[in-house]
Amino acid sequence: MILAVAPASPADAWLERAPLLLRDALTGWLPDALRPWVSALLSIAVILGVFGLLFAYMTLAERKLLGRMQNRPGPNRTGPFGLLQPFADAIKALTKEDIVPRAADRVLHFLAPVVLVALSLLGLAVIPFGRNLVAVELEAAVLYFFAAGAATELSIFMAGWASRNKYSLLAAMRALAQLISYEVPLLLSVVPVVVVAGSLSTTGIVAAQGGWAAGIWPHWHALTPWGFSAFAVFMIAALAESNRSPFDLPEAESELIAGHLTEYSGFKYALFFMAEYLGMAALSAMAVTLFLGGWQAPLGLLEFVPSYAWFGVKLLLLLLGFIWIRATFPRLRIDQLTRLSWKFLVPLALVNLLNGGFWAATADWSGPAAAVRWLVSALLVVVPFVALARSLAAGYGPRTYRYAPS
Amino acid sequence: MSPLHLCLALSAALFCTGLVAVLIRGNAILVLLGVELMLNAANLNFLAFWRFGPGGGEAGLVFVLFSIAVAAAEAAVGMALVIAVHRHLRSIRIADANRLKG
Amino acid sequence: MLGKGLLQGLAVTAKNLVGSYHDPARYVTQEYPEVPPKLPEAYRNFPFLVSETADDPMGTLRCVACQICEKECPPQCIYIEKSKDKKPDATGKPQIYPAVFAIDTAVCMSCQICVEVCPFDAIKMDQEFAIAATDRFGGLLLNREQLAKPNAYYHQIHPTEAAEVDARLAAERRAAEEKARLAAAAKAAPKAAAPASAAMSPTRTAPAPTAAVPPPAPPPSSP
Amino acid sequence: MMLPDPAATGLARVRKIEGDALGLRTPAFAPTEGAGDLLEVSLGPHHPSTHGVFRMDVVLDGERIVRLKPVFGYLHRNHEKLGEATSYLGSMPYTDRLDYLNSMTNNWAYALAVEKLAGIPVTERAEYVRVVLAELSRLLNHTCLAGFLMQDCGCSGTPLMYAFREREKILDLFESLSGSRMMCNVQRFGGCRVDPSAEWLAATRRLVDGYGAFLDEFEALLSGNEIVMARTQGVGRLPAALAVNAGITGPMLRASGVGHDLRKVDGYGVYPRFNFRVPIGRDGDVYDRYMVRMLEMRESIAILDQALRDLPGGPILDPKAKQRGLRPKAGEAYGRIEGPKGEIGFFLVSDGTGNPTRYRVRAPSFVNLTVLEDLCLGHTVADAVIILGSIDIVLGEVDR
Amino acid sequence: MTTLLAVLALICLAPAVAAVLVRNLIHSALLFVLAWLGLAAFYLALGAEFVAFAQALVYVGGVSMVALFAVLLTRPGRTDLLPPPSAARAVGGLAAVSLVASMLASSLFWSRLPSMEPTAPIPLRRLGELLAGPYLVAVLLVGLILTVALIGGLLLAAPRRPAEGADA
Repeated sequence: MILAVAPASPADAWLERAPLLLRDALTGWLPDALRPWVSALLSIAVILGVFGLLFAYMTLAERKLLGRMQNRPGPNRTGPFGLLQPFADAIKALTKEDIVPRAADRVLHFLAPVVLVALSLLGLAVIPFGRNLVAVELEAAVLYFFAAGAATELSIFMAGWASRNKYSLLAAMRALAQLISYEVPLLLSVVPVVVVAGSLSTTGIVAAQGGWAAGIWPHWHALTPWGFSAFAVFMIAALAESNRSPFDLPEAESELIAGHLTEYSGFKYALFFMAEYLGMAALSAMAVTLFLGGWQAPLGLLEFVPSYAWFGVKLLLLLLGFIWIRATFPRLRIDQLTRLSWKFLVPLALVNLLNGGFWAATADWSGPAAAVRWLVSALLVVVPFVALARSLAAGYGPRTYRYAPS
Repeated sequence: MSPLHLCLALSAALFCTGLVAVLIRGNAILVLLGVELMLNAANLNFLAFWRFGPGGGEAGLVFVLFSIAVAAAEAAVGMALVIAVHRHLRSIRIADANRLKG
Repeated sequence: MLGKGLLQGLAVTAKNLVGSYHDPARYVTQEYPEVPPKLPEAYRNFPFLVSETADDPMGTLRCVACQICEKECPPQCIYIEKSKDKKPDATGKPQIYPAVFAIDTAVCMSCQICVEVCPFDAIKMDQEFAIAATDRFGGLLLNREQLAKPNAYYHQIHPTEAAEVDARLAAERRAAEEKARLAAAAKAAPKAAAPASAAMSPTRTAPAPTAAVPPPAPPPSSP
Repeated sequence: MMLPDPAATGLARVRKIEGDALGLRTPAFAPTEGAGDLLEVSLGPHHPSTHGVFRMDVVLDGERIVRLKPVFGYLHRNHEKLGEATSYLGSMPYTDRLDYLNSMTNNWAYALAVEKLAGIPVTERAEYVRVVLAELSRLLNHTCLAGFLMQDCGCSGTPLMYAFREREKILDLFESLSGSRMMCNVQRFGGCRVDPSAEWLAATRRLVDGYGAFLDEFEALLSGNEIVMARTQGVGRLPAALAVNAGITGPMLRASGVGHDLRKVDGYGVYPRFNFRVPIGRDGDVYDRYMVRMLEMRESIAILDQALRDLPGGPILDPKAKQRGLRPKAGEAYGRIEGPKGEIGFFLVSDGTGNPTRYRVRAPSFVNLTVLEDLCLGHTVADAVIILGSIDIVLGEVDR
Repeated sequence: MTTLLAVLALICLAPAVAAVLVRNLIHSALLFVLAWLGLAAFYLALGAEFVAFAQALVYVGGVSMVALFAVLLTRPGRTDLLPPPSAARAVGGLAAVSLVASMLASSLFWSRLPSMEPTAPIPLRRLGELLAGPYLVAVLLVGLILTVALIGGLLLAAPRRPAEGADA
């Protein structure tokens, strides 16, 4: 990888280049033929390490924050501030008895969590974590990401079906319905980004979001009307895809008693847990890449902070959003879940496709025309949103109550 | 064996496998999946000739994309049909659906 | 509508998240083993037997084995056997005492009816709640040695109530002494001041005839 | 009639129910013609949303409930037979264990029955204290119910923890008064066992003053939440006619639009002296049942305000009132009050001895549970869970 | 190249054959998924990146889901075992298949295909230009077909509304 040699550019900062320098130091002595392989292995190891640790501390952060939002401390016994809790959990999961029901389909029961974790990791390969920090540079990276993620619900189905438990079977059905419903808005919300950025590669999309309008307003997609709408649809669909509350129907604790996880214990259960967080992290990372400017700093002044740190901050903020939502909302019902997708998200994403097309076609409007462009785009978001939300909420609403005559 | 031969051989094998599914297994869902496999075999041929053929085979690549899209549509309609037939006849064996009139 | 309710909900959880760092009303966990709970004076758990002194708990039990609590206990977890002999009680009056007094705390439901019906203030509610035993039957069946706690302990856990009880008992004792003194003065020669309870059957199977007659109801305890 | 529309539920009515002369019950449903095979699932007895050891034997068509059989009795403890073998006083602590969230109102209903049977007058102060305790208990119960219901709805514990935070405060009050958080055993025939001190009353006053703010926050979290409304509105509709005929009482009946509240109807205790309203719902669905309870809590706060203000002095318990060895003359009495869950009543028959010859509890949880199948048919598993949650049962009372 | 392709071909063919042979319908569907994934890998090795990802996305994410859904909807809760095919059917089918197979094999064997150098992969931008240019009509038609298929599928699979208030 060749670094830009413009002196004093943020790309030259020592911290910015530290990961690459480290890689070169580690692989520099190798013969040229081996170097790409070793550096690929290195990036795999780094991704596994960083996201493994992220998973571990996400579980802790989730429990801590949920606790704080519920007026309690969360885990605080293992190590200072409970910081060793993830490792205690891991030891517990590893040493627990692994129970497989007699009637279960043993092979699928075993394969499901393994496949799920493997698939959740695949998507991370194409995320640019910082300037020049991407494990695999692909032309069709976005398509690859979604192709890799497409099979995650398949393994949830495998888990549910292989357990031979009625709750798990219901969970399997729910997982399939959920996947079929939410894959569509997820992909549709990405299309306008591809149209506007003119690229299917993640690095290209991040590059397209560089720079600032008037020096302060970043060119991030989420900061345009169409982009914000697409971002919202993407995040809602991502919540559903990663089976997070309020869309955690397959593992609905209060209904299906953990659904597809009912018959899992010990390490396999931990793998599912891991896959949930990795999937969440992967989708959030994709959202950062597509909508939040990837590793770009929000202000020119702040470019001295290395790009991967910006990426990390944005990723963590999105993950915090996942936790916050989980702490607040109840769960939807399966028919409401599919209705939300087909009658709200998909039409919104379709209109947004037009919006993105409009934005791309009017890229050269400037001056007062730019204001018109923003206004039209904003209208194309607000009007369908209000109309669709109203029709979605038809029949529901706050009520007023009477009192019995005494 | 040249790569082209290998591709064509795989394509032929996949096609035959799909054909076995269609002809021998009486289950409607398996029949549909078998048809999908046969379509895939055809796609593989297009790709093989695009890659190893006498140049200018861009049309082959594009055609594969269309083929995949149509296959998706076929699967959706096919499965809907299977469900409809099952609802009607309580069976998804092809042999049971032998009347035009419900 | 239009998501306003959802945002409102998010605001509430955010407020609680922030509040948990500075507002004690929004951080309510008591970390139990480190921070022991503050028990109110009225708190009750299982009964114990009050003895006058800590040195000789078995000798100074207030219980006279009248068996009222045994009869009134709703889940019937009290088992009493009367003594064959008598021992002087706190007032010096010879009294029957419980040869066996056992409470099965696995059965006891901490209702404190035994405390209410006891005419002698001999059984009170304990506040010891961290109780554990390694076996389910023997370990939870407490005998009178395990049940006996000195009056000082009673003062420690229920100060107000204990003070009232002591005042009452002291008054009764004074009255009894006064009476004994008068009786002694009246007829010094015959020593026939044997209490009526001597006539009580010492065996457990035959219920004491006097037990059916309600003694004066104890004044309601107040916290 | 507000039966679920068969077309809307995708299921067809197939038969009228035997012995349903009024045609009020929800008809059994047949699965859609040619749909998939039925799946019989046993929800419970070990299920996080059955609120104890309760079992719902459901037959599902996809996720829709075609049949539902409530199975209970796992927690049967012979309560009524024990009552016949126990003295009048001895049964009092057992009543704590019926609806173990509301021992205060259970105690009161039982005390009322015995007072009626034996003709024992209640002291003025005790009447007020009883109202204070009962309304605190109502706050506690409804708060918990809202928390549990939202937990069933799929919240990750947040409403439940907030509800429990407030519940703890009430339990602390109960504990400092009676010595026990849940098994209070505080009522006696003719009054109360304990007399609230001035500090206790001040603490209660503080709690009551702050409760409105808690309810505001709780409702901001939930009542206007679109997901909550979507989940609960139109789900588990109980028509007023069916509610009345099934003997439903309490907030559940009032949510169906029937303004029946024993505090108004019987005017027991000193309730007629207080100024409060009885909120009623219109649709009788889960949302109405939730909201009616929220509104009832506001009225409870008003009652508590007045009761604490007007609390008279005097003895809490008539020293002449006999507790131990009570032998009411032969006869029968039924004492009922408006418990948080509905009409809780005790029917006692005396033959002049120390124990009642007949001891019977009218448990609101149990009676309200009888319409469960009617409410659930045609809905999904997820709905059944919140419908059960909105009925507000405590298995200790259902199974007795 | 050929070795890699041969390995991938095996990875693709083995599950396909197994999918046709196993009796368990769910296993069969999952094996098909595996075969399609293998094929996607094969495409990737051929240099058709975009097609490979599209194959994975559509087949693994779409077709397999629909198929599994159909399996569950038509036989929920059962063991999903299929009866073995009847002997007559098996013989007839195998005869037909072996005919086709022999025809394909012979044409493959005797054909004189020139072994050409692989052409360079098409850049993604070029593919986009092709789709938006010469093939635009076809793209729109495919979109139309997909929409029609979606609506048709919905109409076919949606449960018929039962007769209103049919007391029986």
